Amino acid sequence: MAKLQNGQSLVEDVLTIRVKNLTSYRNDYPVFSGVSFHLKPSDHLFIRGSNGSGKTTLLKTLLSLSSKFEGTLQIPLHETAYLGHLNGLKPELSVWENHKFWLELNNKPFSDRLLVHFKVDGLADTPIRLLSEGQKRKIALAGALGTDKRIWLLDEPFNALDTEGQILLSELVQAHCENSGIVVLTSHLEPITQPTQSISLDDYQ
Amino acid sequence: MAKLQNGQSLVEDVLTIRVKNLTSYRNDYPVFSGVSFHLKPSDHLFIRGSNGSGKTTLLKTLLSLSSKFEGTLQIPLHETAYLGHLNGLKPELSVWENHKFWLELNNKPFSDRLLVHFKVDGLADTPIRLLSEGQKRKIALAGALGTDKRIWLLDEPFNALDTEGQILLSELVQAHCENSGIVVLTSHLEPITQPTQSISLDDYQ
Amino acid sequence: MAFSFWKFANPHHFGKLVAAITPILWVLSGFFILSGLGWGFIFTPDDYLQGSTVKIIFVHVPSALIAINCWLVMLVSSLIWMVRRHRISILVAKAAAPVGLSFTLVALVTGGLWGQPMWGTFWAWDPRLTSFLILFLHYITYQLIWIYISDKESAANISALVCLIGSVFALLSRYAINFWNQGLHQGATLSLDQDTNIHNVFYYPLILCILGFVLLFVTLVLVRTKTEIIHNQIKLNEKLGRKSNS
Amino acid sequence: MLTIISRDLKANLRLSSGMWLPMAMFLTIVVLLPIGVGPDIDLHTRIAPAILWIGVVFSLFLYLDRIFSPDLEDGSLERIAVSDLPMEKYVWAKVIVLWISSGLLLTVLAPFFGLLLNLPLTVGLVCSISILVGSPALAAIGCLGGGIGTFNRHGNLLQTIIVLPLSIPILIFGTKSVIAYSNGDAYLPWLLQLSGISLATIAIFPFLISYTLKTALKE
Amino acid sequence: MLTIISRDLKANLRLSSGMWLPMAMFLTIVVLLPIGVGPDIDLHTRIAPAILWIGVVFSLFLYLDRIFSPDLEDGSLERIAVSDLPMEKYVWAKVIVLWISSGLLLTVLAPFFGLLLNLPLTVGLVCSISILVGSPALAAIGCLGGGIGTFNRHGNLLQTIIVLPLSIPILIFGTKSVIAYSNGDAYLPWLLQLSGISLATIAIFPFLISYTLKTALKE
Ligand code: HEM
Ligand SMILES: Nc1ncnc2c1ncn2[C@@H]1O[C@H](COP(=O)(O)OP(=O)(O)OP(=O)(O)O)[C@@H](O)[C@H]1O
Ligand SMILES: Nc1ncnc2c1ncn2[C@@H]1O[C@H](COP(=O)(O)OP(=O)(O)OP(=O)(O)O)[C@@H](O)[C@H]1O
Ligand SMILES: [Mg+2]
Ligand SMILES: [Mg+2]
Repeated sequence: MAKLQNGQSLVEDVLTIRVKNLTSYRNDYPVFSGVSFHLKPSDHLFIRGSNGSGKTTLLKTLLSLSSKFEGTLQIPLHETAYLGHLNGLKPELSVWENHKFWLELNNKPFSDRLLVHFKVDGLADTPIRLLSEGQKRKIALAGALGTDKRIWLLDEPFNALDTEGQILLSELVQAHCENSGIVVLTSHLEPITQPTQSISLDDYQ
Repeated sequence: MAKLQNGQSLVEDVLTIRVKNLTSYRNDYPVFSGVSFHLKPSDHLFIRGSNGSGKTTLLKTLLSLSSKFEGTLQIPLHETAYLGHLNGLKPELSVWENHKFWLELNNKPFSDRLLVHFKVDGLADTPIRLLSEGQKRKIALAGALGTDKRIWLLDEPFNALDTEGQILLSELVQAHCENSGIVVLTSHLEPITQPTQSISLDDYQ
Repeated sequence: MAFSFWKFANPHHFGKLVAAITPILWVLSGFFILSGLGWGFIFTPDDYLQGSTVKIIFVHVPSALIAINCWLVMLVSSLIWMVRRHRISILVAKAAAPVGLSFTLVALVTGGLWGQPMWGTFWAWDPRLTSFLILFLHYITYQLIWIYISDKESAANISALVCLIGSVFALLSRYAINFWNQGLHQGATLSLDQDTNIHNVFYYPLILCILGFVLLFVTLVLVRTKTEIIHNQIKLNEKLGRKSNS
Repeated sequence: MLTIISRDLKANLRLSSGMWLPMAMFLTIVVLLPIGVGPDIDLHTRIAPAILWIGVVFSLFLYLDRIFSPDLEDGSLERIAVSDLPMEKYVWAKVIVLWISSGLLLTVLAPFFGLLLNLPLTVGLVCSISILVGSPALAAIGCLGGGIGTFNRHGNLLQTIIVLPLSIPILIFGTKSVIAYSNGDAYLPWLLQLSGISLATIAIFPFLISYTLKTALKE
Repeated sequence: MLTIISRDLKANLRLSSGMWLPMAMFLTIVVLLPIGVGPDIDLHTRIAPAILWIGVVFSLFLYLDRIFSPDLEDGSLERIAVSDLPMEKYVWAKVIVLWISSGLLLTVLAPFFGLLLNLPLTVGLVCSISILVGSPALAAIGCLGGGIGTFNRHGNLLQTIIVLPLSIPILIFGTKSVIAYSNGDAYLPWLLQLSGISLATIAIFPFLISYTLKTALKE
């Protein structure tokens, strides 16, 4: 594997996420520093940390969506699916149209497998703006995870989900890991999945 | 107390929320039906229910922000503070400006008591758009609860809050109840406050 | 070099160099400008066509020249920033912009003032004038980007982009007359075979003025770049200080 | 109410959405008209009042979507509905904000732009006055449009259909008053009628608008 | 890319924001100009090309805030940045959507509005053609403005000052071509130059715009 320069990220074909001594900056001000981890297929990293400790920043740095960082960082971006705090759904379009959009964007044929899994397939023709918060979250998750990427980065995916939804999602996560995928997720809840690694960003301030 | 007609709500000065046989409609379609409860000072109602079961709809019906309902409903609206799924903060304005706005709108002098309580007073001059999700939620809560209303209606207030934030909020809720206020809140978590009443909307579908 | 160039680039040599040569530059540019303007204003005859207004040339032409070349300097340093991410380079562009802006303004105003007696109007939508005006607006945009985009890295990136776009108009203000000859404005007056273009009496003082203006420009940019660097360092220290305190 | 006005003005200024686009519009017109029409000063004088008034409506159009939609989408509106501030006052504040950033702005700028279009200063001033007395009505109409625009489906079509017919009479009165002045006719009657319309509109519309918003919240 | 175009067009149509406001703008002009200028047909003919072109830019201005901001605010943009679609293609799609709902719309409407302003049909058609070949550049410029507008603080000021100077040359070329035609001068060179500018712009700008968006996401 190529030696990486500080502050450079490299897209590689090996399914592994390697983060060494990572420091992320927002406005020239370090949010966290010295984070390291190494994820191989079937690994599941659980990130915890108080509000503002940098969970979102960490995920965005992994995705090259954050401006400044130091340390080395290696992740196959084209294998990565992401869902952040925001759902990215157009309120005027129907569930079906939104779902189709996100799948097509990732060159996937339409499939309502995950809509069915989250039990929201009955809402297919409803415009998003009429849905409840949790329903929206489920649809966003279905769109993001339905792309069949092998790495999942999920930022507080359990927010707004009901108990059943949380269980359904954790089933998906477990299945994905068993299927030699990689899952990174952040949450304020006690993990209901079975993470193989876990870090708390409060330790890296 | 005046007898209420079906589908009419009455603003009264007595600190009590009385809901009898309430059915709420969205698009002429009942979301839940037959909900009844009666809250007096120091009462704390915990509403649970799966996604789409109508928690938000119930709160909005209480606030006359929902279109159609049947049953009787009585609540002193001018004594009521509300925070929904959305924070209602202007991204461009600073924490301080946003907080001040919500207090002034309710004729309260500026006070950063709750900002301090939630430990976000250090962010006073930061524009909202730079904050993390949980920080925003705390600021929205501080603005809504800082209005010193005696009834609090909170829709999933724990969302995005870290463990410490959840505890801080539940302290506020407990204190408010002890201070003979009324608190109604919805959540998908196990209650960490001590509700005196609790309903699950899944039972009223 | 580390990624966080804002923090680590070493501006030491640069600072020393600037400190050493600025006094000389100040003196030289002052000398050339004063002598050029003095010669031009006092010892040249009035033009038989244009009368004494011709003397505006000694200010107008050098400042228009610098207005355009300054943008090209900014273009080069912005490109270096975009490709090599070299920190001082973007600071040079940032430092040069206000200087260029001022010269552009001077060229516009003197041009307009000259245009009134020459063409009977302060302004016309002639290709060179239009592109020069657009260049002027780009100078303003460039300035505003640095002021209003608070994240320095983003500001650097976007300002470089604006610089790229604006260069089209910088080049057009020089060469537009070659494609579209329906304009009012003068063609090249200062080509190598001077006799065909402009009378010697105007030529020499004009050259002096141009030299002086160029030196003045260089001096100002160097000094401002140095200030920028120091400014950056101070801010950074403040921030690091704050972090270690908390 | 002052709170809202100041917050909105602040947010507008912070976003700078406020002034710049309308001003850019005028600049475009001022640059382009002489190119299109040629340097015929008399012509400019005849077109200028209509152009200035058109500018007022357009700057209004630019705002339509930003009056209530942001407040609805970020949850401010429901919080305001629950707050101690009556909805009517909120609407009033919005009308004032809209007026400041379209009507008042153009009242101030009209004489200058008039000069750029070679309009005599006095005519520019009359134009300015007519905008001053006419634009409050336009602001109220715009707010009604903005309120109706919040009905999500096809809100924008409805909003256009509401705003356009309502604003045309005001435009006509405004333009006519200026033309009457520059023709040496009686222009005061026009201005008086215009202010009458304005007063009536800003007295009545806030109630209609807050009714619209309450309905929109319940949708 | 087709996915984005169809989603955006659908969302635009669903919101109906698309067509209506620009059309309302033109109607306002068409109603108001004769009132301001009087029924002087020759005059109308001289003003019409400039007016039509001004309309194109204004309809662009109406959209500036809705090109990328909604996608940034609702989280779509970061999801798109992570998706398999290259950012350039996304930008391309946006340019096309913007062009369809401003340039193409007005290309089609220009002759009709021209007729309402008493413009001879042939002149209206030349106007239409000049809009057709010139508006792609405007759409690309508008998208650049929209991208820069996403820098939150003062984004709108920046956006205005980016879009305005860049669109001036295109406006000038567009108007001049129509005027050349109605004066019987050679108008083809103008149109050719205009299409040259358009081609160059839409070839280069998408890269600049996606660069801007990537920077904006990182802010
Ligand atoms: C507002 C009006 C004017 C503007 C914006 C303007 C702008 C410029 C620009 C951009 C240049 C090019 C400098 C370079 O290529 O380095 C220039 C050069 C020049 N201008 Fe003007 N100008 C204006 C009015 C005038 C007038 C009225 C005259 C005299 C009748 C004039 C005479 C010249 C001359 C002699 C040069 C040098 C020509 C050359 O070397 O290419 N300018 N001006
Ligand atoms: N664009 C930005 N510019 C400056 N500071 C920022 C920016 N984005 C985030 N921050 C700051 O960086 C810190 C980390 O934010 P981040 O969103 O990563 O927190 P988080 O761990 O995800 O918190 P939460 O649990 O609330 O979602 C916060 O203090 C926030 O204020
Ligand atoms: N404006 C509306 N028009 C039509 N149906 C609506 C509207 N708003 C909500 N609904 C529907 O009413 C149901 C209840 O929605 P509500 O938002 O009250 O759920 P909730 O219990 O708050 O769910 P969550 O836990 O996801 O927030 C949902 O099925 C939703 O699709
Ligand atoms: Mg977060
Ligand atoms: Mg809900």
